[in-house]
Amino acid sequence: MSRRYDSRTTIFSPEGRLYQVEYAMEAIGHAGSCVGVFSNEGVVLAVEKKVTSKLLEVSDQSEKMYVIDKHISCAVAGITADANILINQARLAAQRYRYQYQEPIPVEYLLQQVCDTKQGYTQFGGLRPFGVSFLFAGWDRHYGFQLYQSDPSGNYGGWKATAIGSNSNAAQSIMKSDYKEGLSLKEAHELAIKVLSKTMDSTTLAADKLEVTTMLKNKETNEVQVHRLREKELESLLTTSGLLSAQTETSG
Amino acid sequence: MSILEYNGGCVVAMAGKECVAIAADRRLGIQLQTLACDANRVFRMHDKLFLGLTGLMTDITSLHNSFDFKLNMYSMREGRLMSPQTFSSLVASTLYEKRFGPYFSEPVIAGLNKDNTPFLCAMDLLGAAAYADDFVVSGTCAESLFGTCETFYRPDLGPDDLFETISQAMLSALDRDCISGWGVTVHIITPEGVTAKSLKARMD
Amino acid sequence: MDSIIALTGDGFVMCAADMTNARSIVVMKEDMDKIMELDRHRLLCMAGEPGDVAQFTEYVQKNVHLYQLRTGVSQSTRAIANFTRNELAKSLRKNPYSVNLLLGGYDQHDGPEVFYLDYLGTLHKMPFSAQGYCAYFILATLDRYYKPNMSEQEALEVMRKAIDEVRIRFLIKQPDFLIKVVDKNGIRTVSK
Amino acid sequence: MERGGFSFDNCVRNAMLESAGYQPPKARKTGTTICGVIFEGGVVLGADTRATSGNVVFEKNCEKIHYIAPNIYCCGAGTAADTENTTGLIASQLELHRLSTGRESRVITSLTMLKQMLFKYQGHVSAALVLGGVDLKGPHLYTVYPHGSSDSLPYVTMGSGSLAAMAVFEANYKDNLTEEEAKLLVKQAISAGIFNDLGSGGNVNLCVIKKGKTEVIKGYAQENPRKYRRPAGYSFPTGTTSVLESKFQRPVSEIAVVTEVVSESVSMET
Amino acid sequence: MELGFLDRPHGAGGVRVTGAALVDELGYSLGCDRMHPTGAPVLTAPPGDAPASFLTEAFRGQDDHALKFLHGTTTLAFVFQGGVVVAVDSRASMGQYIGSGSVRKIIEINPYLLGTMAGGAADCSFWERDLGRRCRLYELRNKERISVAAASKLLANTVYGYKGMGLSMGTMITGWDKTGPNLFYVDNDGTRLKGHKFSVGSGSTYAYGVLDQGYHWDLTVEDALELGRRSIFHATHRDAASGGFINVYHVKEDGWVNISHEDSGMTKYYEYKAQSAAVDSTAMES
Amino acid sequence: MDPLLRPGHNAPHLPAAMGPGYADVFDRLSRQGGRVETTGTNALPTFDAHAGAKQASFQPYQNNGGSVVAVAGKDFCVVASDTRFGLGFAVPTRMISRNLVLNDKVVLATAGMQADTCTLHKVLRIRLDMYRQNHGKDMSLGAVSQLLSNTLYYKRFFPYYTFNVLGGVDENGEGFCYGYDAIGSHEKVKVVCTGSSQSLIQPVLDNQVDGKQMYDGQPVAELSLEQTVELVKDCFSSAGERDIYTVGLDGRGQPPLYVKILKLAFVLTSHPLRSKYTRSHFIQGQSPAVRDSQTTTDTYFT
Repeated sequence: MSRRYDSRTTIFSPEGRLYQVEYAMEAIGHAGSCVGVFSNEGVVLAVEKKVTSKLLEVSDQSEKMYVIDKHISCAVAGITADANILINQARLAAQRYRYQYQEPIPVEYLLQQVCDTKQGYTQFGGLRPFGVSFLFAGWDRHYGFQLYQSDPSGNYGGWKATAIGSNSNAAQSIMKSDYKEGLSLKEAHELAIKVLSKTMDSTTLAADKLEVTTMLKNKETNEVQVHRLREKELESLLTTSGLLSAQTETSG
Repeated sequence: MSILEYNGGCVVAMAGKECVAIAADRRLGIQLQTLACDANRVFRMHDKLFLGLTGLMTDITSLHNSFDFKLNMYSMREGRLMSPQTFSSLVASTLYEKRFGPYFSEPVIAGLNKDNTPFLCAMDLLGAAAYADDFVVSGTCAESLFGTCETFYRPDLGPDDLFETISQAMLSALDRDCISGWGVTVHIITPEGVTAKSLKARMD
Repeated sequence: MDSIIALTGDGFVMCAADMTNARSIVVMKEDMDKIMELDRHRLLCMAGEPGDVAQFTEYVQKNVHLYQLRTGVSQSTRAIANFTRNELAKSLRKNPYSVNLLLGGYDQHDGPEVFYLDYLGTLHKMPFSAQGYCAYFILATLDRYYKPNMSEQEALEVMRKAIDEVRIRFLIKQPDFLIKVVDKNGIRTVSK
Repeated sequence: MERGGFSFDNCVRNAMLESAGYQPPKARKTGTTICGVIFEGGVVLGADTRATSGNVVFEKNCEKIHYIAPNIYCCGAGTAADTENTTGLIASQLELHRLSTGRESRVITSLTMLKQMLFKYQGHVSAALVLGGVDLKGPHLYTVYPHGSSDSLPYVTMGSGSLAAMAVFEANYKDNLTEEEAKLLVKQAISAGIFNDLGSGGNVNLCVIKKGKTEVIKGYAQENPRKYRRPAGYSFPTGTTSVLESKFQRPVSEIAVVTEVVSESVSMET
Repeated sequence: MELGFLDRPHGAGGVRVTGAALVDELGYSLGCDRMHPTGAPVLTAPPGDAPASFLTEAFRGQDDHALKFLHGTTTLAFVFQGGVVVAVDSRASMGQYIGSGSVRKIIEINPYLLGTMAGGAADCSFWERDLGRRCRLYELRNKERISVAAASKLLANTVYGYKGMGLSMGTMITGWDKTGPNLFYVDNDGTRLKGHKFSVGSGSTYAYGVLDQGYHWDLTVEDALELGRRSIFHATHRDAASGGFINVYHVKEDGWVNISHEDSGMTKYYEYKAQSAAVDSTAMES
Repeated sequence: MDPLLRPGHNAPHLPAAMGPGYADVFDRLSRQGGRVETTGTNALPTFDAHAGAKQASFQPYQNNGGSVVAVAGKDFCVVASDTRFGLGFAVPTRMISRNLVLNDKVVLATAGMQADTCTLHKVLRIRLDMYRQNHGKDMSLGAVSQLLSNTLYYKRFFPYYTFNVLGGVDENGEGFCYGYDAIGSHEKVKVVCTGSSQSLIQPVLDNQVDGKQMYDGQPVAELSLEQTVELVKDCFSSAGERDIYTVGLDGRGQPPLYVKILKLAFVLTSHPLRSKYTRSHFIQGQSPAVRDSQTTTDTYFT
């Protein structure tokens, strides 16, 4: 019966639900999981890299992790094609702000603009919403390091630790218990990896199966920077958390 | 006084052995009145690409801001840094687009190619590019700089000799031009990194 | 014809502007306030053609206010300066505003700052500056007597010397100057 | 919507500045000697390599023979930016035209496109061109003037050195030149321009276009190398220049690329 | 030796009076030994009926080859209890090119009289050298030194004769005569002002900025000289057309004394900078 | 009056300061034609074939290009000039002499308008001959410098369109040179360059001869005669590369024409380096300058 209401994205069903938005959330549930952990020294984003087939040429540009500006990076869960549109818009918004004010855009202000775009697709135009959820990590002079999550409805929230994509609710419950205030960057890394291994329901992880970036202050230049952990670093991170799968060790 | 001399200022870039140097004066003036001695005319587009702009300061700022915008978008989309040759085409088309109401600014581009060979380019205010392998000059004392660079330049100088040669060429040209000077910055670009020096210069 | 001066001191910015408004050879107003309060921590000294000045500076003021409502945070002085410069540079190519400004602001991150901004869109951060004919006289006076991190009293003394110089040497009669100070507690007017 | 082509919005500003007594600056003008001659089965184009700005040589070895099509080249005199961009624009339009028609371009097509563009801008785009090429109808040689008019002649010269070059042509040109004779004639014409016209100088660049073969020869004749350099040279020993402040910065790699510095501080003790 | 018989009226209208002229075989005047009744040399007038605008017309259209003369400067002089301080810079520029960085802009007319040079370098030096000649003639005729007022009047009258022809001079004549120290400002419009404090040149407004705030009658000689030097220094820093050396003279009862000749843009700048830095650090500690 | 205060200075749109105490109202009345408009008729008939002839009003001046340099050493002075005569973009002749040997201690070199140069040289040569007749001795360098300054200034309102450089050796044998602007403002210096490549060559000479950019006072090596001549030739070679009105090398590939003066003129001839100047030139009283304009003063460095 409720089928009649789900074809139009801009109409509430009698139970007050926007089905298209919920279906979008559902689609994201199948995507590779992303985990974000905030700490005062930096924000860690860890994502699962699904290798669909080994014939696929792996481009050095990842599909899950993007840079919006020098001080903002984001992890994507959902339809990559949709994500690219929003990522491009976010990049343009950040650069336009930088052009006009010659200083980095406040993270929340950028997020507002991205989410306003998303929200538009749930209210007018009759087009399907973007099937994409984001984890935004960034820094600005007003609030320091920040971690945000946004979903297809255009709703966003600031988080200390959160997860999107497959098994995200499992991940969140683990983090609810494991996260403690004022954890160091190292602990944030370990927590992110631990949670990611849970959501990827495989006890051991190979370095090329995941990707981890850190948003932190470069001590030498005192600028904020996105740092993507390299193969060697991932392996050392996995071994300390005892999650490194056997076979990579030998081939390493 | 032509509009290009309204704020004063000049830039010179010179090529050495796997290194390039770009020097600029620090004066910001309104005709004969000196407003500031810490104006910046040389912009780091990325580690191996520097842009020097002379002429009207407002157009210098506008151009630098728009090149920053385009460069950031390019490097995020391509995931790599723009090559100096591509960047000079970008600058040329941006300038020529305003052919009949031009930006009053004459750019100098200095950088290292992917194989670390020097890249030098100077343009007029319409974007007519002149590629050189020895030196390029721009600004109010361009003629003096042509004279000193043509005489002092020797090919394949190392970073230190290149620094001394470009500094002496710049300082002697500045001392004959009243609306440029008040301090000099020199950037030496090598594959290992960039050295930024500020020279002791006449402040009158 | 307007004379505007701004200088930074230890934790404050001091701005001064003449209070005369003249049309052709007649002095129309003797008590004009040429130092606008952009927000609680920023002063904008205004010089140039009165019509342009009023239109443009209010446009900037409203935009700064709108930004604060939208984002909940106030921008840095540098951001406001660049925003204003951008507007000037854009309008320079259509219908130029003949407006010369000195933007003085206090910010807990960046401390006291003065930005020189002329009608062409030339923007430059300076420890002290002046615009208008008075600049020809008092830039040297300020060079001579200005010291970084001065106390408010010392700064007032230097400002008095500058104003006295304009009174002696400048052809146009500018008897009264308004002096305002902005620091971490906000903006207040200082008696001359 | 970002529309292409020229944007005229600076004109108001520049008119205002000009009325305030600022003479508009002189754009880079190529003094220039360029010429072309038809020979048995082809065309030879020639140009000097000096770009001047006022009385200063801005570039000693610049490219004045521009690519239009594989079988058509064009020498440009006048405002350097105009010749560069005008020929570039027509070259790209012609390429699209070749792709859509699947045929080799004709010289007359490029001539018409160049003329119409220059006419449209009433000479404000100041480019004086010598257009030469070989197509199925045989060799062609044209000159195009900034206001949009053109001539078709067996031998042509343009630019400030055109008088000197034309004198050589009038003296030595004859029909059905061989390729070698044509190349020598063009070289002599350009050299005459280089030596007798202050606006021209540097080397002689040639471009020989024949049916199915185009050859661009840079520095065909290098007549004016710098003959004297001070034997002692100029050595500025380190320390000659007094330095107030010096700072070295390692390359901080750009967006989305790992920096070594950070990784050590973050990498775990294995 | 009177060569009047050789003279022949020369050149189109506008020449005031002919005097003795050396003429070559073509009848071309060999430069000018002809005297104006007031004793000033007569200069050849340009052809055409508008001598004043002749030069600009001659160079219409060829802007980069136009004849540029040496210009730009900052000069100041003030009277105080200890006599007269005269301070000048030493830069002469043609447009934006610095023609010279070491021009002597204080012209020693005679041991008791100084003239300063601002505006056209050639105009000032020629006419002030000529003034020296006529002051010497005055002394020979009257057996006493000429007063500053009379010397400045001679110059003003001469220059007035060429008003509107394009002379460019802004000079100060100063010295110590029987009435004590005197200072006059004379410019190419024939303006002649007596005063106790003048600054002339493109950097004069900057010089005033420092001079006015530091000046009072009973300055010590030391302070007065430093005030003059400091005023020129700030003018050379802020004004592009001023620079080079700071020359300071002090006029006393028994004539002038050349006090100092220091490099402004290099030595003095870094010296004053070090001085103020030292003051700041002490201020910081106290 | 300097640019800021110059009467009728076309106050740009910006609030250009009115000079203190200077009422420019009267001045504007006296100047006909107000501001020079930026697109005046081009006085010279241009040779640009397709630009069409332009209305040419009487034009008393033309610039024939050329550059002149004088560098003084301890006991010598080198005066050099290039030899090309340019008219617009054309080159009527490649071999003219801009040098005038006034006597064996003083040489004048003049760039700018060649017609005025010839007249000026003729006037000066005759004044020096008259001086030698009246005073029985040659004019000293200082005297010639003042004579040239006065001669130029007498034509203040119809100037010689010339850029002069006077080089020589003074009474106590030290080399000096004087630089001039068109109306006689001059200054005694060690190195000077003027003419169309002035802005190209002068900074190089400042740097190499005076060591002006060695700010921390490192000592500057005194240049010998040979080194000076090499430096001057290098400057002309650079200028020839970059300035279209100056030729680095004249038509025959020879370095620019120059003349050398030593402490005693006679040492000139006995100097080991070969020179066409023989002692006889001076004894017969025939001023070398007269011969000079017909023949080329030999450049004694090949």
